[in-house]
Amino acid sequence: MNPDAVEEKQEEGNILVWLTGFGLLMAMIGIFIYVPTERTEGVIQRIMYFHVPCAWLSFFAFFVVFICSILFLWKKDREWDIYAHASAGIGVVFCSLVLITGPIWARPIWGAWWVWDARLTSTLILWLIYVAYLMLRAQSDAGSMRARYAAVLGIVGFLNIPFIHFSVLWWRTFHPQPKVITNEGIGKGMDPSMLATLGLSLFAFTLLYFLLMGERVRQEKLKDEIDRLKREKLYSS
Amino acid sequence: MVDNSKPSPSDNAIEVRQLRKEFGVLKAVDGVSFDLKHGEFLSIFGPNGAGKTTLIKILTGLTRPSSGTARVAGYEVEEGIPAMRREIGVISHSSALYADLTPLENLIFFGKMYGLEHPQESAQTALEDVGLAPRRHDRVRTFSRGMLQRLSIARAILHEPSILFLDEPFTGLDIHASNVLKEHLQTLHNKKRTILMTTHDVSCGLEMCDKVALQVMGQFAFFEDIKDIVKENFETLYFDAVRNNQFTMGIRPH
Amino acid sequence: MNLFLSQVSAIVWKDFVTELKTRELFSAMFIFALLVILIFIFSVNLSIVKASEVGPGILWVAFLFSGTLGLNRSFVLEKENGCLMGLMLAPADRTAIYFGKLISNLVFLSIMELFILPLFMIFFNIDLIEYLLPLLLVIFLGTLGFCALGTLLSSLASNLKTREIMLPILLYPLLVPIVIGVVRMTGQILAGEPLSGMMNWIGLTASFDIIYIGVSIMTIDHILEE
Amino acid sequence: MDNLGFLFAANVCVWGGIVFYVYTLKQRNRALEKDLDLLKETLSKER
Repeated sequence: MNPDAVEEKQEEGNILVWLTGFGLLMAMIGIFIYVPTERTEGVIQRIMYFHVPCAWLSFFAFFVVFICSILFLWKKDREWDIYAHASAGIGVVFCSLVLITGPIWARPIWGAWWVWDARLTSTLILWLIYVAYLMLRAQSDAGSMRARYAAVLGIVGFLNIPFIHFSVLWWRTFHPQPKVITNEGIGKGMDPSMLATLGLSLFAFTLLYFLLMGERVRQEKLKDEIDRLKREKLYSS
Repeated sequence: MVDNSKPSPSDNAIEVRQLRKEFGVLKAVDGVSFDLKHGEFLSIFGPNGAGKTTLIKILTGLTRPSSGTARVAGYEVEEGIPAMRREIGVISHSSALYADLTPLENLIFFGKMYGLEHPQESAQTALEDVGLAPRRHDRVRTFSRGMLQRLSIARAILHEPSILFLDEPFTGLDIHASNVLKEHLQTLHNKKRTILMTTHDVSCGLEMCDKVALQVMGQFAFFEDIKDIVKENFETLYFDAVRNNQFTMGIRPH
Repeated sequence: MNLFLSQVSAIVWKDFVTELKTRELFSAMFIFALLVILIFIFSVNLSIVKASEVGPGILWVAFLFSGTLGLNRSFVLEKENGCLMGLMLAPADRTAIYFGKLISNLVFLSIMELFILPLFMIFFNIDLIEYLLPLLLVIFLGTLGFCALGTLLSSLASNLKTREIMLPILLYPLLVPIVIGVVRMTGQILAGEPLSGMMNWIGLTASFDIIYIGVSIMTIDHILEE
Repeated sequence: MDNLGFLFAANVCVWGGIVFYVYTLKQRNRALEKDLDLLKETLSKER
């Protein structure tokens, strides 16, 4: 990589950092100052504005794992393997945040920390699948075997989501029905200010995802570079 | 089967062009090219981790190369077509035999996998060939290392392949067993089978072969006819390569 | 096509001959399933809970646990002496290896389940005879899904250092949908409901089976590669 | 209905979690970069 390209990349990175920071700040202002308090649930409902974006982000991250896994098996390019790995890690982090904020919301509203509600349960299973994915990666040595196995699991795991969804839904559900998309159309069930805040928050979190991806991918590439140099050193000495 | 019974576009049994196998930073095979004619015996030497096993795995269709081409018995290996596998036999340090089955059952099983017409009869003859017929009803688990290796030869040549790959076949064998193996290899060589063998054993490897190669860091440092080689010089070169584990392209032993 | 079938049957035949000689796999699976049922009986107070309510869950946990044992064992046999490499060198499609292992896993597990069912009937005082046909259908659907995914993942896990631990960790979260489905269906069957009342569950498990066999066919090439 | 405590806890978890994750990522990358520079230096000296 020539130095110019590096600098350019860093500049892009900086813009993304500022944009994300600004977006998150705006979202915070929206959540705590702008948006009115919901009538039935009270102030606790404000958790929703980052609970839902976290869930969206982790789901999006797992989708990226799925796509990158397919592309990896097709192209056999280490690049896709790095993306899948990075995305799975970020997805698990945000999935954990969903699993933490969910019970904090449920405690005052449902009166119990954990209820075997459909969406909470599916999130937990999803979390387990991708933790297993990361464990699989940690268990095997670097090389094409690890990448191929992880890719297969990335595909198998994502295809499981519809099955989890329906099985858990038919099993039982208590979760508040999605208010953003109802039968009447998008956004009918919510106050416009709430919708705007949620949208802003979703946007800021999506930016955050790309920011984190950049860092994670850079980390993997640095590790690769160090490995390469070490190998070179080993053979030349 | 005679080695040219199948129409082959060239008289080379194995053609390798700029073969590479890399993943990320790992380069197991790094631009290997060579030709091997039908009936020739190639010995590949090289320190551990030089990529000899990976080369064999690519040529036998067990793994895919990152770039470059390899033709084995006239087939492109990258396609991984089953027809190519019918032409090759592989012997490695692991026997690839089911420990709880008898030798006969093992060979019948592999005969069925290769689609032989009479797996039973072929298995019987193969067992007699390697002198294990008396023990055909014992479990493989009870066999000694030498017997296992003999059975593994029988398994590898059961379908009468025209090309044989041997991955460090002498590892862990006692003198008697390795002599038996050498005899078998000699017979196969006399029958004009193409043989590619990796080994650490210089005297064993140089004794029978027609071509000698030295693989270091994924590359062929050296690929010569046996006639052009002075054994002592090659030994020094080889031991140097192992000690330094260094790419020694350009150094000639003669 | 003919060769494909004969290769699949050769693998199944080989697994059966091995099993008839050693009798390791079946006895281990059977005893283990029995022990799981016993432990659950001791941990659940049957005088309070209705047997027909906890029974299906216990039955399936026993099947899954001992099935995992069987999957692990079946691929350890292939890894010993590098046999899997020998199989991969044969002029067989990778899917032939997958189907061979899938069928032998499926048959072993099914036989074990058939032996467990009468014991389950006795232990829980549930009359299974009148519901036998729908019950067998549900058990088949569940076992097929378990084996489809289990064969794929155990061939993957067999190359890991910690295969015995990793197989359940990889497999169980993915099996959750099918476990919920079959336990529900078994419960409903034992409660006397007809199969037509649970078409959604049957559809879910059947499509699970089909999709995962399909995915395995498409990805097994990448797993069975050195 | 005063659930401010819960709201506060949730916020601490989310923002704390994100900040911690970003921080460890940055830290790790910085350490790796340092390693890389060191390696490059020793390699160029040897040549």
